Amino acid sequence: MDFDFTPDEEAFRTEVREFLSENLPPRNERPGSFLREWLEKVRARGWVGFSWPKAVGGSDGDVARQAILKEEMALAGAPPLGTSFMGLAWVGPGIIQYGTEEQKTRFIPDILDSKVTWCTGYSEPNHGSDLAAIQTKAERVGDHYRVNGQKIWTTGAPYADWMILLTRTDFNTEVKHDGITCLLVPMKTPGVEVRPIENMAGDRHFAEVFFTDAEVPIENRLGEEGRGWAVTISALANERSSIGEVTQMSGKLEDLKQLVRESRKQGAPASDDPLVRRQIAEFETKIAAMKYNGLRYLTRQLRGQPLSSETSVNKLLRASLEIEMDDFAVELQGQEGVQLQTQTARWARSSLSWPNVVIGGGTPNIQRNIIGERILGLPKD
Amino acid sequence: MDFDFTPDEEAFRTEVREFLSENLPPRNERPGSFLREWLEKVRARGWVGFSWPKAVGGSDGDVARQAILKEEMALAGAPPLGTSFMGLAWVGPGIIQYGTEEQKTRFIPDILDSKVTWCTGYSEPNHGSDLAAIQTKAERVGDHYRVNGQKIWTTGAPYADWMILLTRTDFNTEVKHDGITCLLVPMKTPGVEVRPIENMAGDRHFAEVFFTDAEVPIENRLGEEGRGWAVTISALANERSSIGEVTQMSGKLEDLKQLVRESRKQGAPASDDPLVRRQIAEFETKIAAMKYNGLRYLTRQLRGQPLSSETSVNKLLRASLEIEMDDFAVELQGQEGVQLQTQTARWARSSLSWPNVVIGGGTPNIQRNIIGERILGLPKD
Amino acid sequence: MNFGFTEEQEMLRNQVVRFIDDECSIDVIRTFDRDTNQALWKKIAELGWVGLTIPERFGGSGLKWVDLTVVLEETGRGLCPLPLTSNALACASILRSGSIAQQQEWLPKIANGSVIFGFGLYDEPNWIDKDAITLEASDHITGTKTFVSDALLATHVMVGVQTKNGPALSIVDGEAINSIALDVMDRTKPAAQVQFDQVPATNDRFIPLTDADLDYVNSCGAVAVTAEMVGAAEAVLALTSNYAKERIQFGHPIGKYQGVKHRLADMFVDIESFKSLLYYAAWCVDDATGDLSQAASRAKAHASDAFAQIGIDGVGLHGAIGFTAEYDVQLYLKRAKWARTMFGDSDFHYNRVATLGGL
Amino acid sequence: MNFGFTEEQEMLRNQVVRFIDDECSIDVIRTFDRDTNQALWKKIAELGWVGLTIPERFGGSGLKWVDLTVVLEETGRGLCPLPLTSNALACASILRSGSIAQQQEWLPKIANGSVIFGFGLYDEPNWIDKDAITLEASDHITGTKTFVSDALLATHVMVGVQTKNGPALSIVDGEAINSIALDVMDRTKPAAQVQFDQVPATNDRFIPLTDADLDYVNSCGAVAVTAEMVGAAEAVLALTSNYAKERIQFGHPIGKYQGVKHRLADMFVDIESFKSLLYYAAWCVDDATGDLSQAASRAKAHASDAFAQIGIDGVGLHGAIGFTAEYDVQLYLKRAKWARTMFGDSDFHYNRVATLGGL
Repeated sequence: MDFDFTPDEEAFRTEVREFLSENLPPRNERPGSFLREWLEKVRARGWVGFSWPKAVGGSDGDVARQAILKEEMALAGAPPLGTSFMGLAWVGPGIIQYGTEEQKTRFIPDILDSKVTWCTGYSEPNHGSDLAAIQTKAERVGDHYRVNGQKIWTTGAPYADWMILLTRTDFNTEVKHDGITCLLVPMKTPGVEVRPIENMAGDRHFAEVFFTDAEVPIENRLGEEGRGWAVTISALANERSSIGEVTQMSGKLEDLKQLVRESRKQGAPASDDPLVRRQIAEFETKIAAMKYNGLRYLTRQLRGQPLSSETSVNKLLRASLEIEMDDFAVELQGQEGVQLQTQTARWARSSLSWPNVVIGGGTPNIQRNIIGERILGLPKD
Repeated sequence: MDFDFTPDEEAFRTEVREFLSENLPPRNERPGSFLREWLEKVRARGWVGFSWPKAVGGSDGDVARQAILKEEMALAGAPPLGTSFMGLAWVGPGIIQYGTEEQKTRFIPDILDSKVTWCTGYSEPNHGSDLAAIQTKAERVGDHYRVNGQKIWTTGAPYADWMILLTRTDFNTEVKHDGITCLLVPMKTPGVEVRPIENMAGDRHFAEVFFTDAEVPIENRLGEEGRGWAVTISALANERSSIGEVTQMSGKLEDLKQLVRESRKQGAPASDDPLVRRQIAEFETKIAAMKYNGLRYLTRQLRGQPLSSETSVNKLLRASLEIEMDDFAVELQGQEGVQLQTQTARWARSSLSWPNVVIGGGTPNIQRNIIGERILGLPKD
Repeated sequence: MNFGFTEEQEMLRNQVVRFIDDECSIDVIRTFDRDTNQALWKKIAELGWVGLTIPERFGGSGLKWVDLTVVLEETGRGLCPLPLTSNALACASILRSGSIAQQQEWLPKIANGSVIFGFGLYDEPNWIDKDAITLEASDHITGTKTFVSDALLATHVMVGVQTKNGPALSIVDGEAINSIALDVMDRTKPAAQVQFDQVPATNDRFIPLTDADLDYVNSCGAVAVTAEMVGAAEAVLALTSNYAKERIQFGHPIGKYQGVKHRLADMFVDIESFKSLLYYAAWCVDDATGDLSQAASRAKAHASDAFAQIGIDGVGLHGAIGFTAEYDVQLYLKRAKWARTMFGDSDFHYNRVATLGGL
Repeated sequence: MNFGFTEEQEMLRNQVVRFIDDECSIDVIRTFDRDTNQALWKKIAELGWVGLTIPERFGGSGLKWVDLTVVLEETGRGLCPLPLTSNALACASILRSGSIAQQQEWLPKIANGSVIFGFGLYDEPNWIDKDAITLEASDHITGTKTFVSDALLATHVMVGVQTKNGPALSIVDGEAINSIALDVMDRTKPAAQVQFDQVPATNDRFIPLTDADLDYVNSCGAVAVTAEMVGAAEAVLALTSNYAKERIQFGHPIGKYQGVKHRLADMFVDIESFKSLLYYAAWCVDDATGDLSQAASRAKAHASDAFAQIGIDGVGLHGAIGFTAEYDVQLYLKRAKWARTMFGDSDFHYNRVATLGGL
């Protein structure tokens, strides 16, 4: 057991750190052109789509270097490596795995160059967690599919260029996983209408998307007709180590400790209060658990051993931390905690935003089913 | 809203208190003959089977006086009013409701006079919570039933005189609730074998009971053949206000506070520790909630309104308190807490006995199903 | 022994429910403002709810806090923004600690709705204590009160001050002060920062507070907020149970799954519990003041944490729809965050329960 | 980056599993006594597990605490009563704080199994601190050590004492003391009260403890106990998951119901978590001593409470059978209660995590 990276890997870490110290000015010293330049620079380094094959413009980066890159970026509080989170997280990998050569050429460079952003048309009004039950219909008409139906909770739809869309091309299959087809749809397609939804924090990041006789060329189908479920599964599974998230949570914990140091509770420093101390220590411990869980799972990947559904462990830990840390910070501040324009209002705002993370990635109850059924082997519901 | 009892009711309370001050010496001053005399005295007062009809030897005591009697007895830490807990709790009421006149004459006086003790043959090896699925077979042969099968977790079986036994007389009914027949069985019947089971605390209060061609006379059937489920349901429902239990829990909490006052934690008085204080206050609050829940439900009964399954609320509260209070006491005492022969070993012993209460009365998950389905109207499993 | 409501109280409850349905539905409260408040306030003053706990000799209904609890449960269930709690506390303070002259001056005006109070006690955001009242008052008041509930809806404010004789509540005209709306998460509980600039203060505007008085008014505040929490928590449970019956996932209503069903059952257990604790505390306000501190602390402590979790799980069990702005359940989550620390969080109240319980 | 076990470590694990199955099954441990211990101890000494962390120059295997963790996980899984933890702590103390002469005298004897240590540090039952060591020692020791683990299985005890130079560990022959078995709930963790009556104590029998030394040995104790907890908790999860697959209620295996399934999933999450925390802490013992206190406290704090609940729920989910004496799952509940406070409960360790984290 050791926690050392190889000299080559450490050299890579040094490279990343040096790049960051040269190219990432403090938040309040960044010029207006910063983000565009940042994206160009990290692209030039080959760090966008770092794990993708060189053939499509990636860097064939190995698992250890991926982890190092993620960790250093998160530690430095760096902006994302591209403008399309979903494009990099699963649309790109999906196209690389299932796309035609033509599709790879057409879509991958734009994702890497941050020229387009993608959204994900999975959820429908009546089928939140149950993806396989989708009803949005795609009929083949000549050289295109005619799409009718509705998606909902489509994050980023109000400002996306493209959507990866799950449709049903066959309603008569025995198994509902069959008959699903995956399409890549320009958001400007006639018949595609986006209606933003406001969430409880007042943000409008997600939307309903309506399809009315929207025509999508056949060459925009990803994978075979009726085999879209495989594409989806591989996309959902395309999550790697949670090392970046852990670093983020650690940063948040440091901020929370700072809040504690600056707060008073019942007329005394909050940091002296044993109940406050215990709560912070529990957060610290859970985050450490996420970190070392992540390193154990990373080690398995490095050894080429397959991961089962263990990533659900860190998802559950993160879900509870996301809810509890904000909630604690709001409560600690008493009447000040419930205000949205104070110096520390980030906690109040963030306490209204946890469902993005907690529900978006599969509800905690779904994660518990996954662990119970796939890891512990308990009977299905 | 008021918490006053009527002058008549208060007079009854005074009567009970005076009786207790005259007839209940401190625990260490009670002569060997005390229990027998106690049972005779409370019987003479009409307090045994207090709520039962006068016709069978009870006192027709109303709900308010029942509550007062229970509360005062619990407050004084008095011994039970009879030697057969189950006889008084549900066998007697079951016989009163479903028994023949002959059965009433035969069984009720002995219960009231503490001449016999009863046990309850419900659970079977393969059907813990699912009572209706019982398999113990009773075949009618001439003027008796021939019983074959096995019961388990039969509390009190090692020292009981009689058993109220659930059998199946019909294996071909559409609904499994049908075909169940209730028999009253002398434990000395040939073919009835009791094998005590030791629990984790080292006690042998419950047992397996085997039936091999045991013959039970037809006149010992309670209720009609195939209608035993109704008897069971009414017996299980025969629980009244939880006021006695609350008083018991309050007494236990006072003992726990005393333990806290006498304990040290990390070199300082445990009572100064905010985490200890919080825990004790949570217990106190939950017990108070049980008390006021109980009084609300009692009020409904006084008003003649039917109770739904609200008693499950206090059962869940009690289950968690039973587990948590002992567990807390054991933890508080550190290395002393896990010993069984110290001055305060009652906490360690009791921390191994909670399943009697927590599992015996229907597991917490069963209680949650009851609340979810019967009160909130959620779909059945 | 009668730990339940009377027929009259049930009639009052029905009256409030009808009023909420007809006049103050969720649509109304989403755009609630000072004008809406004043129009509705007039109506409820006529219905007698404003002066519910004011003796008849001062123009009120002469009822008790148990009756007020009925009203607050239902207004809480509807997230009604009317400043009933602030005014109930103003009444309670004047009745307990005010002079006869103050009672004669203010209570009739509260009862008839011509005076509406905003209310703000402490100056530190998370401290329940007389030392947490720091705004100083002599023959005038200058300074800032950082968190005054309902100040912008009201004609007057009643605020905690330190006088040379110790803590007191001061009654100040709305016109003499500068109230700046706070951007609060729960818009149905508006609050303001109130600035005092050489506001003249005569003796008759001060209500002195002994330690026991302050304890009483804080306990009354805890009772009032808990009453609102009972109604609001029941609303979350009802919304979520109904959703669980209708929402189909993987071929079944989600309420069939124990992961949902058992959480809802636990919500029921929690609500039953803090409801019972509340009813006893409300009864103590008028009929067993010696037990009030402990009873109020038990109720508020339990409700603070339980309702906070009910708000979160109510949203969570709805899935994505639960946290859209247009869906109502998220409004209750915001209410839970507001209510959690008002008049003391669970740490404060549980510690008090321990102390009063002899530790 | 290699946060996993080596092939050699996996071979060691398999060897321990086989030994437990063959020589020290649950049937054996239910009647474990001093004779059984001495017979088995000889065998494991030959297998090299007793001297695992002892350098080769003293006759040991020269391995690390990460290797010891592998052994303790598996002995914990089997609730094996062999006094491995007590002896590992004796080794750790001698190696860190003993003189060369002491190392030369004792370590070879431990490694070859001829000396077996019982171990007892503190005299107050719930206090982790140098001041909790109160037994006084000068040129002799007189008094009582209230809780010494494994004293009755051992040839010697190592106990915390106060000398005129401060706290120390004293090595005492078993024949010089009077050990009275304590009636402990978890009989697989035997302990004794040890009486010292004018027991002569020469300087070479004292190992002085600085604050850092005591912190180190207590952290090692926390690591060892947590390693045992990982194995034991996994055993509960396995027992209960298997039962949930087989036990039919209302027509289905109970593991189909989310009330059971989700609780088991949460157990898995907890165990994965304190297991990962443990592995890092075990690594720190040899390779990052500066991080040890914090890492050990995180692991022990998390495990203490999580395993306590796992023990309770493991029994509870089995229903009535779970708390019969003949069924094994209840043995783990008793182990959980023993382990919960050994070398510090969660309150102690979480508070230390807060302190070391800068609060």
